[in-house]
Amino acid sequence: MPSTQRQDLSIAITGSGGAGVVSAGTLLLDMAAELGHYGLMRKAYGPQIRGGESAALLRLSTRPVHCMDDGFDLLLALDWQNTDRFAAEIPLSADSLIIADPAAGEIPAAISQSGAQIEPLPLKALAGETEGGRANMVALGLLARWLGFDHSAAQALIGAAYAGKGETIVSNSLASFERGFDTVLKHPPAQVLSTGGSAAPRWQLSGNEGCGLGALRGGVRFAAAYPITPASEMLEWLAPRLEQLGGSLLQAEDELASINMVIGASYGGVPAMTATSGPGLALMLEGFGLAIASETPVVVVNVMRGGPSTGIPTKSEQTDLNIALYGMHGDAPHLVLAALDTADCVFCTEWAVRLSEALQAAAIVLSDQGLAQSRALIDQPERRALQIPPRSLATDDGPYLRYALTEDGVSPMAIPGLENGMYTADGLEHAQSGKPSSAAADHSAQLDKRQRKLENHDYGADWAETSGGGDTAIITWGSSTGAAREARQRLAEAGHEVRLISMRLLLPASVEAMNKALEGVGRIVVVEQSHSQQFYHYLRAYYDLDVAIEVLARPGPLPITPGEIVNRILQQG
Amino acid sequence: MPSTQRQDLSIAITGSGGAGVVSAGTLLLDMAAELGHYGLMRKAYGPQIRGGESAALLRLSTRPVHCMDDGFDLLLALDWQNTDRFAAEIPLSADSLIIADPAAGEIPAAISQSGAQIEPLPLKALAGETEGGRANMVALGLLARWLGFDHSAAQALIGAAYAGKGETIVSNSLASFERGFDTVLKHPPAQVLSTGGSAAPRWQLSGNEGCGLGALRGGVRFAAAYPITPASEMLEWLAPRLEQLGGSLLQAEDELASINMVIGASYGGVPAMTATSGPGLALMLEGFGLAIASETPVVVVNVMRGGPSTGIPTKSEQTDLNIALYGMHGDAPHLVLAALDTADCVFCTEWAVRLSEALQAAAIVLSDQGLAQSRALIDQPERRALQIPPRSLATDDGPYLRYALTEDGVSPMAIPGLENGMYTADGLEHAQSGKPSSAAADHSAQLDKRQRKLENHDYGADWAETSGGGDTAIITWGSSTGAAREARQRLAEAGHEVRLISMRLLLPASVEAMNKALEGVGRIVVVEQSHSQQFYHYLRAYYDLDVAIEVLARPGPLPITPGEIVNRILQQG
Amino acid sequence: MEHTVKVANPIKPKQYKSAIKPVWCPGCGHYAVLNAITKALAQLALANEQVALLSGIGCSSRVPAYTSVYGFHGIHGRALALASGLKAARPELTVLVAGGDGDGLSIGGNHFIHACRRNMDMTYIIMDNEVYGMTKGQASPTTAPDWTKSKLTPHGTGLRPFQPAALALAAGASFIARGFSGDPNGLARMLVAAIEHKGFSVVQALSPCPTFRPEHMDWKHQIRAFEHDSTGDAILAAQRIQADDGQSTGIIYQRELPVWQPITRNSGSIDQFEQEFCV
Amino acid sequence: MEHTVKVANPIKPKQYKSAIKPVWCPGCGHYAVLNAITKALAQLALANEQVALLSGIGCSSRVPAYTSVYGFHGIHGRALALASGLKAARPELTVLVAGGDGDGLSIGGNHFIHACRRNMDMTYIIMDNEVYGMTKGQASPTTAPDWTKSKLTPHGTGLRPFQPAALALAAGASFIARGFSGDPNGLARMLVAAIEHKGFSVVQALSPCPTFRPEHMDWKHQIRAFEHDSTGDAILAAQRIQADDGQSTGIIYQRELPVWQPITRNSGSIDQFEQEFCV
Amino acid sequence: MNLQNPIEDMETFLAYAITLEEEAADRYDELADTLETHNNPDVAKAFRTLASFGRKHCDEIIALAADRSLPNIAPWDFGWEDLEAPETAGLDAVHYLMNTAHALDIAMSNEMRAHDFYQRISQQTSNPEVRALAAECALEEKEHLEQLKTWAERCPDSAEDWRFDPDPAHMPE
Ligand SMILES: Cc1ncc(C[n+]2csc(CCOP(=O)(O)OP(=O)(O)O)c2C)c(N)n1
Ligand SMILES: Cc1ncc(C[n+]2csc(CCOP(=O)(O)OP(=O)(O)O)c2C)c(N)n1
Ligand code: SF4
Ligand code: SF4
Ligand SMILES: [Mg+2]
Ligand SMILES: [Mg+2]
Repeated sequence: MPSTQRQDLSIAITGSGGAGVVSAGTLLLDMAAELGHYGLMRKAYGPQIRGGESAALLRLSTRPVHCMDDGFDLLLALDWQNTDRFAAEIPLSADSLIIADPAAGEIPAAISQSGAQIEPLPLKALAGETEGGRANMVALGLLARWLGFDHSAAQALIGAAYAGKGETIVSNSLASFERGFDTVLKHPPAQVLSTGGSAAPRWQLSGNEGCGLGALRGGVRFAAAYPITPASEMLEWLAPRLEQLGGSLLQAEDELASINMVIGASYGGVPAMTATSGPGLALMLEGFGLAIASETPVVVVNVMRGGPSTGIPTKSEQTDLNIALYGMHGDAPHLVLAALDTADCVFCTEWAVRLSEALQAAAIVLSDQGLAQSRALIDQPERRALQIPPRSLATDDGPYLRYALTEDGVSPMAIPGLENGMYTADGLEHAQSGKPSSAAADHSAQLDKRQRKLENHDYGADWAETSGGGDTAIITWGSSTGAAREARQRLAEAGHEVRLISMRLLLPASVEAMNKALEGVGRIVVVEQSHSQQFYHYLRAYYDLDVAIEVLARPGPLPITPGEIVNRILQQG
Repeated sequence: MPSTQRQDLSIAITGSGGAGVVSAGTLLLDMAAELGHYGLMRKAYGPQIRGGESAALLRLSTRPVHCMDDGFDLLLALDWQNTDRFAAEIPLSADSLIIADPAAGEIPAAISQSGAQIEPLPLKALAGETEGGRANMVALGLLARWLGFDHSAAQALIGAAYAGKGETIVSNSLASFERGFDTVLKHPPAQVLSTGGSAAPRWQLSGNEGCGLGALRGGVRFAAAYPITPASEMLEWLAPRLEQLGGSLLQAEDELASINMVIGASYGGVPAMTATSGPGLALMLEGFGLAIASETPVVVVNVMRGGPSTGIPTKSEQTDLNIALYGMHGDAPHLVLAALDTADCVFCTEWAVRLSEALQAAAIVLSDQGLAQSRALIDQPERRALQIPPRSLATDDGPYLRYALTEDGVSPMAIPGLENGMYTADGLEHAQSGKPSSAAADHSAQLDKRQRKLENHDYGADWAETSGGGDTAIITWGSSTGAAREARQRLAEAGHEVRLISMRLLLPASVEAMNKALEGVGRIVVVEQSHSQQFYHYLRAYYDLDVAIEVLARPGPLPITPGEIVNRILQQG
Repeated sequence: MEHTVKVANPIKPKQYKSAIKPVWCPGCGHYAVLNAITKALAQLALANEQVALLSGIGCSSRVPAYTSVYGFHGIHGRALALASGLKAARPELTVLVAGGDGDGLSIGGNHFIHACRRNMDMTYIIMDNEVYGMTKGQASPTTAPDWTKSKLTPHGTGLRPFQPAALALAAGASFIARGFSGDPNGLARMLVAAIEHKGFSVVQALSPCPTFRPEHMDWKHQIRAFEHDSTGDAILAAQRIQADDGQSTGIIYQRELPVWQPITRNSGSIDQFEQEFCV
Repeated sequence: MEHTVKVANPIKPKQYKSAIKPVWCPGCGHYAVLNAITKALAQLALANEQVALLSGIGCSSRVPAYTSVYGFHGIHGRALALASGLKAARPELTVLVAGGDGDGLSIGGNHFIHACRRNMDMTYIIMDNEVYGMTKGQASPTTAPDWTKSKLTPHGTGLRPFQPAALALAAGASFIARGFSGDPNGLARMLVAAIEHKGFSVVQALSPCPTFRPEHMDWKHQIRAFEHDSTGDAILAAQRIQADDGQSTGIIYQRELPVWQPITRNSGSIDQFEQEFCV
Repeated sequence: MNLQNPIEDMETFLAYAITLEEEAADRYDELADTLETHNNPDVAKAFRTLASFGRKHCDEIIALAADRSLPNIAPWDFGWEDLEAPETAGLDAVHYLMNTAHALDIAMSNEMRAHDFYQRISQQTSNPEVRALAAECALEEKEHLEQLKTWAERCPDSAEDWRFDPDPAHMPE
């Protein structure tokens, strides 16, 4: 266990349901927020809805962080019930410290074999010392003190968090917190987080909330959806807010309905979206194809989870890339974007909505469970004015051709209510008027047009986030970005410059931009969280990567860590 | 118009619905069959269900043919109603002959601009000369004579074809046929098809029937499906025959049901399949993923049509490649095969069923409208004994682990009824027993296993059809094979040897075999019927094609022709 | 119900037809349904641009392109979902949905029952020919069990057909009628009532397919009006539907039930939502 | 009904439970449904390997793994399709299907009505807790309109709930019952009757979710038996379902109707089919 | 008790008693399982102990029945007063945060009901053998009740807010 002056600390709090580990974790994050720190909190659960083993996995730092660290500095266990189920998610080492109640019994082998130092602490007994005492609050007090957090700020936060639960709960919780705060650990405190707080405005939010906000910023005013883990919170965040913005969210009977409802609303002129996860996306593909063929803008935010099939619904994986890129029948050009971190959930979703509206295109935004359900403490995301025109609307002059062959491929769209714009949108191939046609000339003209409008658009620099230099490049996408960024930084700090290309826009492919980004690169390491190397195959399919390529690909549920990437780069670099 | 001694003749008969062009075309194919010839007949329709303009597009030959020719030698038009709608499908040249009734009015510009020679013939008037006369039968007589077909054999065929329709229709038809047969065209007859007939046993069938037969050969005894163009005839062929083999076909309420019904039947131990087209395949993907995760063998025959969305349901295109390869969420290893020609519909489907059963895998067989709905006159397909074991069944000894980690990745399967095999199949990630698990170790072990069983199987030489030599290779797949074969042959006859690699097995990728097949190749021309170059991108993603690659890719509805390929090869070859 | 249109220049049904001529077989019942729709729209004097007609896939589902209102020819079975999204987003539009018995009751069955339950203010016309016309004559959920003409079900389906009215009632529809293409004016009148009804109105329009069910050309001799007027009593309606052979026409059930439309208001701003994230 | 089992060694319900312990919340109604299923199987003395229990996704749908018969935990909403395929291919098996109100009536609604219509010989148990338990408490099609606890529908759904019995009846089911997890023995008895019934039997098992609908723990004080015995008269059944508040239990409707099973025979050979292609 | 007629033969009585005890024990095991699964080991252990008591009692009665041929009664044909046998704990009576005191409350009311059941049988029957055995059983239940009371005295009362779980529910699928 490190002594003092750490910039960065990873803490796991585990215990069974009811013990309040998530609540303690959340409060710890809040406290860090008060002090101007950054952080991230993931949750891990057992298969039970209630009462199951759970873990709050935190990383707190004086600098922005976008991924979990390679290991944990501290594991505080309220009990050991089934903890070994996610021992693999809490990597410990001889440098780590375990705080555990001896009354909770022996430390499971899966944990103790890490060689971590152990500091026994009678958490339950301490909690028992006050009326209605709660071990999680004792733990929170302990950690707050240990991290050097401010005592009264912490008290205020606890008061606010439990305000709705009644007086007794608040006062009991505070009493327990005191007990913990008064307890001095044998192991030296990690003072560092008490210093160096940032004064910059910061946000605390989840990726799901970020996508929701991005959608609203982009102009979405209608959503239809069917609940599914891990996308539901996005919908739950959106429902009341859409309503307050004069829009609405409709809970559909299934995903077939939701995608078609969204198409209907967008056809009606209201920017619309849905959110789902793998199984739901699979059900939406036919409808998504209709949006493409009828050129109705829609956005689907797909929050990836472990697959295939029902898979591992509560864990993260980057394995819906294939279905998002290629899941439609026929030649079906569309947009695929991926959020790189929590803040980027906001930007990326807004961008997707704007692009989809401007290009009358169907867009998929890929997020994942890791991003979506983690709470992040980040710098307030900047609000950029996107230079993207709104949906091109038809005007009331002259005979109207819904699918007119324009130069940029975008045909002005009539919205019901426009007096002379009546047309029939169609998923059948059609002539410019919309009249069904199976003529080769119409087919190829419309295929060209639908491709042209996407490929000719200038996406600018946002196709990827690039940083670093040198002749080794890491190419990654979506949420693996966090770990890759940190790996690049660690390498740079160790005097080893590498480039990082983190792709945000996956379709259409940015071939030229990639070529430029790769100039002078002699070695590429592809990083992704997939067993079958979906991203690697995608890169091969679309980009000219004429140099040695290595692939660091592995499935979930464990997140890719910076250390893993660093090791890989150093192996032969 | 060629004079005599052609080995190969392409004839289009057009007219509006009710004129009986398809019936005349079918009889012409039957006559060619009697004479030992080979042939192919496609149909082209307008959007009407009945009474629409239609065309019978025939190619007759003394040698096996597997694609349409570059152009037509003869267009016989019963009338010109809307014929220009598919003028593009009947390429004519100055060498072609048009036979048309002057009473039908002027020849549409789209047709006449070809510069084809025209022979006016009062078809209607000739038909009017006999009671209940039919112009299509006059035309048939005319063509039979012109092609040198046998008179009495033709009469017998007509009698048989209309036997069920009543005496009058038969005798009227025969009378009209006589009128035509007695009419001598000014243009010299194409005698050649009267000679060189093959004595080898031949079949006449459609690709849809071929796939149906292949499925039965493979052991399929249950099908569930929802009708869709152009797959319905496969189902209609199968329904009574499955019943006669002790199996059945269930008409489902939708495609979501059909794929799940098929999984249910296969779980019950009965090899099962469904057939559909793009929109239906899109709806089946979630279920298909369940088959993969639960390791339940199923086969989906997908008959491709123009896309995206409803697209062009009656025309062919090779654009469901992407969705077949990549349409599932999560890492979802499965089999994708493609039929290369009508006969191969039989083999390929049988192979798919056998592989799917042996590997407990989910398989997609890709056919397309062109293959599926054309009638072909071919050599009787050989019946090969496939060295593939049947489904590995659990036996009643010891504790049973449904998803046991075996060396080859195939875990013996218990079928309901087996006394000690009770287990629960699951689409959730699971431990070896089938018990749901989200542990990293179980996930990676099962992902490995599901991939291993497919990748370690020895698919032998059937992964592709390869022929020819030289340092230029054509790589194609599925039904573009017919045109590519013929292009290769023409080039060879012109002294220009090229290699042809026609892929039948698309997933898993046969990387080594491809490398071997490409040894010494310096130029690759990829041929496919897709606008977005789906096959080309697939090749790039999986194979090491380190040489210059050119792509001949274009969408439907017009079929790829041999001449097109020859031209492309010669352009720079 | 009395409509006040200027008699001197009454709106003509033609005004609601487009320049595209139907590809339906001559004799197909769907022509009359199209006519009934345009007549109803003329009668209601609705502005073309305020009406949207959405459909799925099937011969029947081709109908939007033949009208000159806003149309959407969607995908098979999903027209009601498409329409529900449109209506939720644009409540002021008059939303009509049309499609076949296959589209609406086979693949689209789930959206049908849920649309009935949701009771949004729109009108759904099931153009019922007891067959899949478009795909060349397979049995639909309304096909009689002993119809053996489809090769997919050579012994007939052996299944009792759905009664769309019974399903609609059980699922919660607030207006249920059965009309007949052979009586286009009666059908038009029914459609006017359906469109004017506040809530989800289901009109099953028996519409023969001469191509694949030529025997149904006899419907004109079999179909007659219900003996009773419409009722608002669900039990009575259920009884009448049960007792009927599916060939009586009329408004079967009509009742004022809560119409669903999303609640919406302008009471918040994005800035405000962003504040919630600030620490 | 008297069952003859050896008294000395009667078959115990436990014999139908697996070693996997449910992850359901303590107090969840689904435990009792599981018990009722195993009791019914024991009572019928069915050999484990001759029974298959299939499900979709949801808390309720976890049930197959907790039994020791053949199980299939499929995908959300598709259990009835899975089961129909199995039953068509393996008619001799006893096929049971179980799942939630969301699984069966929301996403699975189409298969539900079509399974009712198809009337294959199997038993469907809807474990109805009027909520989506698995995804943390959203409204299902059986949720009351004014339940406002879900953030997805903060004003309540505003929709009249489905009555599964009414839908089943309209769609053609031949056995319809409503039971209650609070009366596991009564539910088991109902399941025995349902399994013995030839045709598609629907058993709606009210099964409270203490976690997301704690107010339903009161059901045990509200739920009572129907006053009437089961009827075979659809109109009477419809009346009773309509008149009821959805909280009466009992077999509501039972009728012998044609059971569908694919026709099959051994009368052809592949060689014979190939002959047809020869020219 | 809605048994129309008193139990008059030993075989029927034994069938009732065995079922009553067996179901009670099975149910305690089931509850122990669920609380184990939900990480409440104390209560799980309590239920497990209760199950073993029940099983012991059940074995005694089975021993009594050794040479008899008992009637086979379907679960729903027993004339229990409630929906389940009197000693069977309600499946809905448990909570993942409950404590041992709650478990014992449940158990005590079960013993009470079992006692009442046996007592009523012994009062109603005219068969002396049944009367004697039922009375004995009733007595035993009473003894159990007393044992449980002492046990309960050792268990602390729960806080009023024992159901309070500061954490959100999980969302496994
Ligand atoms: C997903 C999907 N499955 C199947 C089809 C094929 N299909 C087109 S229309 C149709 C049925 C049409 O029947 P109906 O709705 O009754 O309309 P009708 O043609 O009889 O008017 C089918 C099965 C399709 N287009 N899409
Ligand atoms: C295609 C798809 N959509 C959504 C989900 C998410 N999901 C899982 S279970 C469920 C609802 C469960 O409710 P119910 O069937 O009533 O079962 P309960 O949990 O209440 O027993 C949903 C929406 C999914 N797994 N798959
Ligand atoms: S096939 Fe039938 S439904 Fe379709 S257009 Fe022709 S008559 Fe009408
Ligand atoms: S969430 Fe509800 S339905 Fe699911 S296990 Fe818990 S109590 Fe049962
Ligand atoms: Mg129809
Ligand atoms: Mg539920």
